Amino acid sequence: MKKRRERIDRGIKARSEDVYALSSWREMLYLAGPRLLPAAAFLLLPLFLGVYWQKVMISVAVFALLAISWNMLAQTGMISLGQALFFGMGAYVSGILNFYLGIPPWLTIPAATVLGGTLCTLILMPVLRLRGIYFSMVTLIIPLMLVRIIEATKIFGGTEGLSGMTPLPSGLTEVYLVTGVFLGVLFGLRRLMETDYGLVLKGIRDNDRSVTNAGIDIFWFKTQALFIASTIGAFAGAFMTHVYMFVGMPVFALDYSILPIAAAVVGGSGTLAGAALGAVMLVPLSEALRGIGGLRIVMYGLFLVVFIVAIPEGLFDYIQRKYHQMERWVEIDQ
Amino acid sequence: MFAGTLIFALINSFILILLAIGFNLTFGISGVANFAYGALYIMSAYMSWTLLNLLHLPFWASAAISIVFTMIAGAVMYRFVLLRVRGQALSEVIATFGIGLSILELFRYMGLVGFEYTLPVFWNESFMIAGVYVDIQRIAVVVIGLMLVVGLWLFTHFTSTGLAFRGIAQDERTALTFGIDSDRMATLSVSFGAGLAAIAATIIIPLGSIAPNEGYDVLIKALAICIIGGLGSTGGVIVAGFIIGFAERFTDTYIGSHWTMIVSLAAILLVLAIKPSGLFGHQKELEERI
Amino acid sequence: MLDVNNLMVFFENALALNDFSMQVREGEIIGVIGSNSAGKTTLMNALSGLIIDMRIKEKRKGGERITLYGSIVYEGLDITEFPPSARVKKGIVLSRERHPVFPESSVAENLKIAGYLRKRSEVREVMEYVYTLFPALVELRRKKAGFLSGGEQQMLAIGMALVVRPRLLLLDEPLLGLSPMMQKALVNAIVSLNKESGITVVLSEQFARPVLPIIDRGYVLENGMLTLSGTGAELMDNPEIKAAYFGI
Amino acid sequence: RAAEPIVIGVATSLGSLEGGESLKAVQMAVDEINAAGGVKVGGGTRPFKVESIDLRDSDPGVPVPEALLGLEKIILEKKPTALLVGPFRSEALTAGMDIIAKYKVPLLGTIAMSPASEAKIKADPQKYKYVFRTCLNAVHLVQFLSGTMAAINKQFGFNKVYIMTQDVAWARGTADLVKKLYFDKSGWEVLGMESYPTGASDFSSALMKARAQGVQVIMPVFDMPQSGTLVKQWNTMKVPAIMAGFISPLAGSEAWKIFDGTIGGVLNTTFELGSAMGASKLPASIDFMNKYQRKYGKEIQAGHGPAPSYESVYILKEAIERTGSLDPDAIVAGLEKTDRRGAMGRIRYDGVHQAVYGFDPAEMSVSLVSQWTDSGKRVVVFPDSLAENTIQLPAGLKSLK
Amino acid sequence: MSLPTTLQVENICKIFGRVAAVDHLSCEVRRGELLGIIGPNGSGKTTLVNLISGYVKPTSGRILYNGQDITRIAPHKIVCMGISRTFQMVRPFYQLPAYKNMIIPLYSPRIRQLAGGKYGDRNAVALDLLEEVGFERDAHVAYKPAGTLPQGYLKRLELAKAIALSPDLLILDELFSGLSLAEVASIVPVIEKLRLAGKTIIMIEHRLKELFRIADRIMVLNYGQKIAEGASAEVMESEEVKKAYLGSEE
Ligand SMILES: Nc1ncnc2c1ncn2[C@@H]1O[C@H](COP(=O)(O)OP(=O)(O)OP(=O)(O)O)[C@@H](O)[C@H]1O
Ligand SMILES: Nc1ncnc2c1ncn2[C@@H]1O[C@H](COP(=O)(O)OP(=O)(O)OP(=O)(O)O)[C@@H](O)[C@H]1O
Ligand SMILES: [Mg+2]
Ligand SMILES: [Mg+2]
Repeated sequence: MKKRRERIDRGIKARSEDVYALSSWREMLYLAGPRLLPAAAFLLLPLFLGVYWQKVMISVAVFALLAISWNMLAQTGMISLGQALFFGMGAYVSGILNFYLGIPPWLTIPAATVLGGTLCTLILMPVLRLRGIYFSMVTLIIPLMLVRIIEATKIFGGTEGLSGMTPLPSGLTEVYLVTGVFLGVLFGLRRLMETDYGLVLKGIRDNDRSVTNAGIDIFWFKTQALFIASTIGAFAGAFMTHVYMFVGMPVFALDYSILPIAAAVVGGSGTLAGAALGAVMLVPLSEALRGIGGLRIVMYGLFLVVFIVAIPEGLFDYIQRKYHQMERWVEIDQ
Repeated sequence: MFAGTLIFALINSFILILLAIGFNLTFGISGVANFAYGALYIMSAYMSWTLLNLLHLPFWASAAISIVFTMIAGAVMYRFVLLRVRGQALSEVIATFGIGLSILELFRYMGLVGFEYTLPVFWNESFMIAGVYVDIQRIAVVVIGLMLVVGLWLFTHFTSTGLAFRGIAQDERTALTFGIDSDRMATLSVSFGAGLAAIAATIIIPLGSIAPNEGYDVLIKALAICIIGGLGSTGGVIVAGFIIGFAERFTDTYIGSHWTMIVSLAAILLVLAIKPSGLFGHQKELEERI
Repeated sequence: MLDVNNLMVFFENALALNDFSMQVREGEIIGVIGSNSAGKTTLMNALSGLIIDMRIKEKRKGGERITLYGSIVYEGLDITEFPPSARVKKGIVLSRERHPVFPESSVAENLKIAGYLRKRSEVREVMEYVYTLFPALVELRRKKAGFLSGGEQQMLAIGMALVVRPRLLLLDEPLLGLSPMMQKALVNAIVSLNKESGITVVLSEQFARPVLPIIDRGYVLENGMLTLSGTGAELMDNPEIKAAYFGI
Repeated sequence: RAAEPIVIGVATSLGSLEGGESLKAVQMAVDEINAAGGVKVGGGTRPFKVESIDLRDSDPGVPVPEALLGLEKIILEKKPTALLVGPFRSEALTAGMDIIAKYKVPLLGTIAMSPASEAKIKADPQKYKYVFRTCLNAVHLVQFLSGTMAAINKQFGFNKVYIMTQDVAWARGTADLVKKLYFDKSGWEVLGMESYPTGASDFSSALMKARAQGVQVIMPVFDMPQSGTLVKQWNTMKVPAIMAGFISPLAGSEAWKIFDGTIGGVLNTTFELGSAMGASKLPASIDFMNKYQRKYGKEIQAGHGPAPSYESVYILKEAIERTGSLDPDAIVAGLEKTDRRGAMGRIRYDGVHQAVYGFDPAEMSVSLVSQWTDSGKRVVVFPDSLAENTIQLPAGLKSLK
Repeated sequence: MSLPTTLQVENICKIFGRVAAVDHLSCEVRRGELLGIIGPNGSGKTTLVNLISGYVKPTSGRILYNGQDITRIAPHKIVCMGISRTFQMVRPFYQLPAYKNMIIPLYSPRIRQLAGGKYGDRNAVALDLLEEVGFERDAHVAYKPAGTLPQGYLKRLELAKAIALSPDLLILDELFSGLSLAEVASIVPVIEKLRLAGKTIIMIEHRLKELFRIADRIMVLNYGQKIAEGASAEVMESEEVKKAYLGSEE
């Protein structure tokens, strides 16, 4: 008698038929646990953390936002290598509004979010027809180019940047504002991607010709996805401007492009939650490594490799699979 | 002035071509993402430097050893890292990028950043050509660059290994059905690419110095050239190298040095706007063909 | 020449091929016939070793698990776990379904890539043969394969398999998308390859009408199970087969 | 029971030459002070203790918030009494000033030298009073460069200059000021001004242009390692001009070997006496360099940073002892009263907390300009108070006098 | 000949490089008709379909749909005007389950317009349509990712997607290839039903027997040109067709 390991989905019923799903506490916990627990952790943690680790949490949330925004684009078939564009655009817009016009943060942040997102969308719209790595390349180049333009024309403070922006009222405001937005965006976008609208976006990644063949204008849908993603990135940038009271060329740095992708890959590039999880892992890791001094980035790079090689499918996917499936040995009759 | 700019533009183009050629072999032609490319370039240079200055080996010997070593490093990297995430393009990119990051930052940590880390020129002599002095090293860049490009073209079009490289990039599963061992081929391609990076480093580094930052630059330049040439095309690398090389030098002379990057980046955007799959590429049309 | 014993293939929990056994003797033309999702492609992949590669790739991605039981014995050697490249070296060559070609290479280059294991002179020889077999390809030599029409790609895909000079040629739905004239030409070519070059052929088809007359023996698959086997003539006489696959 | 140490935070780019050697210089001063008993405060003595963090900001790819997070980390976790050395890049310093102001930790900066930080202190002295700069700043550098150019003009009659700078605020600012305050007023012809993005590595265009216009002097202002390439190219392209300015890789004693002895005749600035080079006429600077070499077995190579970093520790000690308190405002008050004679000459701060530089070490801190001889030595040629020789005309050039 | 013309192709030409894939071709399709197009491999059949559906822009000539010139209209707009097609090389959404594949056409502006805002449960409609083309409802096939489905199912999925758009003109490119006889037999009723509903259909096929059984009219292409047109029997008589397409005997 030969045996074979079989995988079985746990609680199919609980997940597919929502009305009956909530019939028992156990099932409810099974469903809500993985969602509520991290959310609760995010909301409670700042109260227990020191000022410095609160800052780290801010970084986590910012990179998580960038990673989510990257992932949302990736799910639409646009692999961006230039999240820095979104981040930087938001940062500069809010910086300019605050520095030159003295507009307070609670206005500049929303304004920069929308305006920054719109600008990014307008900049990238002409290249939406590019595919795959060619699109990636353009997104990689545009932020680099903006840096050089600022450098050459010396606008908005040139290489020095602008500093002395109005800070947000307090450390806790900062943390709660950004984690709130992060959780909202994460769960909101997850919901969105589950709708039929989200399905169309996923369809574009899979096979854009077939989407066209379904009578849908892929250009318009891609533009929308781009707008959503760049708005999220722009918010992160606008927010950071006020946290560090500074905006300058480095907001277009490669770090803001690469780290979100690394987060998404480590966490699981197929899902928004995976991208967020990646940021939650990588940013504190990078901070914890500060302790070892100069070798920090070296270790960071190695950790990245180890994560990816050890769990190629991504951490979130792996956990999700283990959570929802069980395995058992079955006999096969011949 | 014009003639001088022309000469330096030519040299600059060949520097770019040399930088890109190895990356083009691994990524463009065989479709294996090796984003540690810049790091391997810098690593081979440090290796030569160490052999030369600490073990006092002759220049040629240390260059040869480091080229071979870099090739081995590439192969090892494939076996132990890339192989495990093969087929997932992004994981490949990030994993190799992580390796590159580690290597480059390790060098920085070791303090290998000064201008003292450089390689000797082959022959310290300059010639007057068209009113400017040009050194032999720069002429060597052009000659060797040209030779390597032609060699690469012949290799990928006429040798079975080269053809197999092209096969695994386009459809790995189909390649398998013809007895092409895709893992072996990919290992070779990473290794050859690394070797070309090392050769480029041996020739180009003497013009400047070995700086970890350069590693990131090399990667981006190589990627850009490979893409605007059109993935998979060797000829594309030459033309792309020329476009950027000339754009840079002519902007530098006639517009201003801090516009060089802007103009060359704009040139890339322009090329992609007109030819969405690069100069010699057909990806877009092929993908959209029904 | 080839012995397939109790082959079972699971895609995760789904059974794609159930307890399938088959014998192929040197010099035969074998037909594997079955309708949709019968498991023909799965069988072909198992024979050519592609399934081994798929198993590794799925595992890396954390996707579904592919499990393989039973054995495949080729000339006395158990090749069940051999990777595809090792099998090609032994002469087992598959032309996959749905005309897989290298889209960015020209037609001639496609053929050259396919000739990876062969000497250049041999490749050139077979290429000539392919061009006479499919004259339509001659004009298209320099065209990128991705731009060819469906049928042209199918011709190219078969030509590529021939370039490898197989001893055991596996053809997965070779007639797909070919015009009646080309279908006839191909069927004749298979016969002549078999007779003259002694190539053993296993081909799978759902649309059995053109191939039934030329096969020595046939296996009928249904939902992964072997339902019937026999010589070509026997199958043609079987009323059920006639109705389902021959269409009178 | 040992007294609780006073923590000094060194936050800078430890991977850069300037940052690394500055940290070592700080450590050296701390060791000296501790060996001598420590700092007298509150009736007892307490030792110094150095905590360091790598801001990585010398690497142009590192975003400023990343560097600032490091700055915040050391402030919040190590609770330093004062910060030394400070950010490398100007924009990291200017942005970091807001954090310094927020946490009220005195900073004695010794690397970043942009005029922007002074402007900021000037605009809001109460808020930004915690920031001091012990190293040279752009304005003072202008004096030294102008002086050198004047000497060249006087000796050889040269008056055609080509200016090449790194595209960073301090370097550009310096070049602009030299042009405005000296070249334009003294009848020089500025043939061209090029600024190169950090990381640029091909300077052929400018050199070609300079040569075509009959250049006599090339004035470079660069602090990136790649600027060594400029020297190499200047060499291979045989540009017939004297090179005088600041190129960081030329500062140290090892440059001769690095450039294979091809830099004879080049004039280079050492930003602070004692960093990379001392002057025999100010023995304190030579002492400092020798102590460093004895301790670390290697000569200082960075022309900017180590000496003021070393001095800053003593300045801090004196400030604490002056007021007897570790309160930041008290320390600031103490620092403002600084008047110290050390390796770089006499150190005093001006109204915007910038150490005052001048030509006379008895009165002010000094920089120096030295010339590489054809035998691989560096000879001080400027300012006159320290000069060991006059400027020599490099081989192949003809004086117009 | 009283039926109005749905589609009119006027002297259309498409040149790739130096070769004309479609060469001065004119034809028309009348409402409710089933036109079969046959021809040797590479004779330009698919290219003609691409021209009609707007994926390829012609070198010269024009195409009228219900009297309107659609030559330069974007493909997705053409779909919304009621022309839908299948692809010869199937193009499903590989990562989505089969039934989710159907949601995307159901989401199109055309369907939303036709439904007038209330389109109920798309999933249910999707499953119904899949069942219609032969996906057994309970066999879980419809819930599997399309990437794991065998060719036969993908072909049927392709058809279902096209039907989901409730087109007026349906173009099927080699739908039957890769399907067994039994499967073809199970699909034919679907096509018949569409015809009864008054849809116009163009079919490209190499499976002549099956095609002739349902087609009203056959057009034969060779080298991008029309070499014969008419009822099936009539067309098969033509010497030219025999030579170019059918081969020697039969
Ligand atoms: N990668 C895969 N993952 C999951 N199931 C698979 C996979 N490949 C094949 N199957 C399943 O195996 C069964 C047999 O598929 P196979 O492709 O062998 O059929 P086939 O006979 O070739 O059909 P067709 O004639 O339509 O191509 C099908 O039920 C299919 O769903
Ligand atoms: N995008 C393209 N670029 C270049 N050539 C093309 C392109 N599309 C089609 N062709 C060429 O045009 C010719 C007609 O192709 P088409 O696909 O229309 O043939 P077909 O009649 O559908 O053939 P089949 O029956 O094999 O599917 C072929 O020779 C093909 O190579
Ligand atoms: Mg099949
Ligand atoms: Mg076709």
